[in-house]
Amino acid sequence: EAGQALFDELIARDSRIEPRDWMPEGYRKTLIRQISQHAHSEIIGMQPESNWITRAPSLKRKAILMAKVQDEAGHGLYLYSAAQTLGITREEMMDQLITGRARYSSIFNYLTPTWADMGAIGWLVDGAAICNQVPLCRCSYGPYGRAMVRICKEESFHQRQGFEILLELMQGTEEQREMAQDAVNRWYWPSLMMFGPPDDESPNSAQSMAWNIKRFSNDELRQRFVGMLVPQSEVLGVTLPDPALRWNEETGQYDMSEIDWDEFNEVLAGRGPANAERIRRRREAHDDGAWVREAAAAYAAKQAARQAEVA
Amino acid sequence: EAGQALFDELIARDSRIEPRDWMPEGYRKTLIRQISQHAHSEIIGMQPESNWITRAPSLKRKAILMAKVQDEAGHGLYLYSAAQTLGITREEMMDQLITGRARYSSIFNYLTPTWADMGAIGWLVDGAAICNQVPLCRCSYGPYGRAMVRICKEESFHQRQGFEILLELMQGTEEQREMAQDAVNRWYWPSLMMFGPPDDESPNSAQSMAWNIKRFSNDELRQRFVGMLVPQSEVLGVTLPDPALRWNEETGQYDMSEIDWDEFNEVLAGRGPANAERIRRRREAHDDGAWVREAAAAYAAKQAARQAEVA
Amino acid sequence: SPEVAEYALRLGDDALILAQQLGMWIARAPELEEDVALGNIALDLIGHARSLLHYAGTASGRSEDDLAYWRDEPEWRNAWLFEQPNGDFAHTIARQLAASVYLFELYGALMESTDPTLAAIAAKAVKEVDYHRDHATQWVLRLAGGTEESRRRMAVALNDTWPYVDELFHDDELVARLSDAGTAVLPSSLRGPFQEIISAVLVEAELELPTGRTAFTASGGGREGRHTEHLGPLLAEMQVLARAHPGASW
Amino acid sequence: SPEVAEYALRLGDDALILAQQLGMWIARAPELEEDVALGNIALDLIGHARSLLHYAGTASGRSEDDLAYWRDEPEWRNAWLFEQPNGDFAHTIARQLAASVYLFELYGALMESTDPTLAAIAAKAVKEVDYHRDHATQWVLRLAGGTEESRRRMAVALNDTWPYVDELFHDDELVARLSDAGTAVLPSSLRGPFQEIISAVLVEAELELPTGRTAFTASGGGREGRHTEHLGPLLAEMQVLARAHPGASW
Repeated sequence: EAGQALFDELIARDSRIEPRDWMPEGYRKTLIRQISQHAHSEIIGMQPESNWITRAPSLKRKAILMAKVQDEAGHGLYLYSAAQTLGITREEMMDQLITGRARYSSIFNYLTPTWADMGAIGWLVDGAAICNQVPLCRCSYGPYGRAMVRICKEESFHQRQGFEILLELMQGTEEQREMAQDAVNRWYWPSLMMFGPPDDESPNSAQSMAWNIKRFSNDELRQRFVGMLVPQSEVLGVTLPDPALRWNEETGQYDMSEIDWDEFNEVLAGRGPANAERIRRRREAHDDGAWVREAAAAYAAKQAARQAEVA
Repeated sequence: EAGQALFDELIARDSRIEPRDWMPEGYRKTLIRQISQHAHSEIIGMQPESNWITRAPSLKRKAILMAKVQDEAGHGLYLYSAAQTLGITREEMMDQLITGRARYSSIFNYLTPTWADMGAIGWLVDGAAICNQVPLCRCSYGPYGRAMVRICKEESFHQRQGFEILLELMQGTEEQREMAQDAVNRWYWPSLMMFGPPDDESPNSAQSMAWNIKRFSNDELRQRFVGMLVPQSEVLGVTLPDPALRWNEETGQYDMSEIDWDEFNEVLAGRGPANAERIRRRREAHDDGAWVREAAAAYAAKQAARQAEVA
Repeated sequence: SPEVAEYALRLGDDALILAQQLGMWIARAPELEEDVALGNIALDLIGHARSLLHYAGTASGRSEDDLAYWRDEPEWRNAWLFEQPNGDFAHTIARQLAASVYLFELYGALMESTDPTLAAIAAKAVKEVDYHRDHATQWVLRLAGGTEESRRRMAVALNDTWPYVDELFHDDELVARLSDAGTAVLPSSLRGPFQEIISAVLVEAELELPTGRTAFTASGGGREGRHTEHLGPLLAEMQVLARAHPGASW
Repeated sequence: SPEVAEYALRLGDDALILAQQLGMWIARAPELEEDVALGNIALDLIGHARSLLHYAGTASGRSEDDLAYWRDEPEWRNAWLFEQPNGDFAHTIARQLAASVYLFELYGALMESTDPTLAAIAAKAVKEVDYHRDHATQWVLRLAGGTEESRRRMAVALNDTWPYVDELFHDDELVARLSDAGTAVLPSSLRGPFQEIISAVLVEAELELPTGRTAFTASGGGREGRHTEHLGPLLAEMQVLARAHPGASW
């Protein structure tokens, strides 16, 4: 048909698809799944960090952390909006999230037992997110790509803040240094898992790349991320917890140990440290807020009716 | 009438009136008011102490404090039961409490900013309560008098525990001693106010004494209390915060400074430190628990219906 | 001077304790827009608190963090309103209404302070609390005019919050001296304008201030370091990490 | 021995953290009878905790209070179930059901321990947790068979609580060695009896264990000092006063 042809042409020219353009059902579904999952990750991702807002050890850090978690709520809002342009409502997406029918990034099923986790999440998790997301700024679907531009700017700010938290700790007391190293030990591998399974086990990637949604393979992005971490870890003075990690001149890549995909799959299957907690808390916030949302809707309806009367 | 005559005779003989006996409406009303007020005081009185359960500084003290607050719930239960024998339901009484139509002892409108308050409440507030309550064991209304016997035993235990808390603090660090003296300073006068206004301004007392509900005047009980405190304060090493306090050989009484009844009246009028907090928290516990009580009632009704079917 | 420092401490503590409470809403708000809005308000308040505590500490050589993390409960100077718990969203909004209308009047007047630091802090803060005031007002209208349930909750929240309003307008010798000198704002002078704005909001919301037997007035005492039972646990959580590492920098 | 001490610490921490949580209900329970009942249960648990921590401390010369007040979060050994928040009354009851059935089986078996102290503590505790078990069971039946609302809440609470049950039955090298020696009870050996009793309660309540997409299993890690986000704030509050006065006696 004409729609398909135009779509194919736009993709071939690496142009943007916009909400009113015709698009294949698979493209729409893939994007809805990916964008809503991305939005959910922002929302669920607020939890491990909000855990330390009340206990942040200085007012400056408290303010920075609050601002960061709040930014994540903002990112969630952009992304839900982008997904809504594809014909799904925020309510449907929220319902999918709290009933466990939609995924979010598995990394947020880990816990944040110490303040240093605020540094490690910023440095490693936001760092990995940026590597994943920068190419998404050129995603073929316009609203998603534009949302990513805005988000990536803030994410790199967050990553630097995480780095600074770790740097401050590494320059601090013995206990602070241990806290930082411990957090890096705990978050390093999960952050590498954020890029998804190895390329030879990532079945959906080819189609996403053909549609100009995805631009690089999982392993390419993972390599790029590690390449970024290594010099930064030296500045920090932390050890990346992979004894096999070293630059391989021949392959032009980093050699690294095997990733423990069993752990990844356990967490993905709902047996991680905080899957239950994350969903419970989101559901409680949603349920506890129902009367407020209903009130706001009722009030808006009354106001609209009143204005209609006047007009 | 015959009822009145029997009642008068029982009172004259200092016997007990029992629930099924005829009694004057005024007697019934006075008792309902006094017993429910007393019950409410136990229930509201749990709050200032429960404030320190989570923070008690040793496990032994935590256990003792929990047991004490729990005893108060038990006292509340006996007393509500006693009041129910006079023809009022617990629901009515609870409703009067949370809507501010029933009073409770004004002392519980003070706050407990430090651990030493756990000592001062035990020593001074429970001490004053005992002075008030021991004569009530002989109250002409049977169920009330019997409840008081049981309660007084536990109260004197509580008073000793409060004394021990203060003693431990007074034998502790400089900070602990200051904490203890500060708490005594704050609770001393309010505990004296617990006996009510001076005799010449206590209009209801005469009738209560005629009915053998009340046995001693407010001022008599207050003197007795101070007489008990003075030697104990010496053992503790705390100063009672009344520079005028001294034994007067001539009057055979303690001289003391004027009580600041303005403060008493302010608190009584709802302008104390914690009136709002006390009622709010009781109301919230009541409202939050409504669905549980409804469930228990519904379940009991279903069980009863099932048993009736079987029978 | 120590007196100005004490005054700045009162203002700073009000802002910090309120910010700490609002921060608890983040990732728990009724809708994402409110995670953002309450977060913004909390951030503004932390900003005010930092400026004020920094200024308060200069007199005694203490940093904002020395003051925030190393004072015990009796050394805190916030009014009781600010330490009242979040409760449900209606309680948070009722507290925000009282707090933001008060702070707007306060900072508006404090812009004229003869103390240039306080005047500058107030000039920045007044614009922000104007937004907080608008946020609270809009929510009072929505909740009062929304559903039966929301209206009921809003009325309960007003009833529970209003006992703590009176303390905001208590004068004492310190503020009397400082306001004579043109440095501080006399709290009692704000009561009239506060009441006027609140009345207008409540008229529009068709709500009334609490009356009757549960319309209490809490005695207050925060300015002298006496606090309700909510501050202790709040401070325990806020200060726990900093205190576990004396002398550490973050 | 240090190994027995570590084992006693696990048991003691479970009891103490649960007691601390139940203590928060006192003066807030749905009815006065429950203020009394939950208070009784909390008191029993504090009693168990004191005996166990006292015993755990003897190996290293530490008192029960040294252990309760001066350990940081990673030194705590309780399972995650016990640190889950009170939630509404249904959540507290769901946690009580799992905890008390587990503890009943545990102490019942531990009475046979070759360690006379543990055996004696267990012999006393088993009678008390039998009452706790009955209390929880009765409430599960009431809430499940009460109103629609209470049934819905009870089901949600089971769903939220059950992810933390699995950890109770995790074996590790320490308990394996100690149970070989007859000192400890192998956690995995309790799973069968636990499941049997729970099933019977749920059949009577016409409830089912969670299934479906939100039937998670939390990884656990409490025995190695890894904890959920609820323990830190709980400890901050519990320990704040004791830590403000190092060396003081109370």
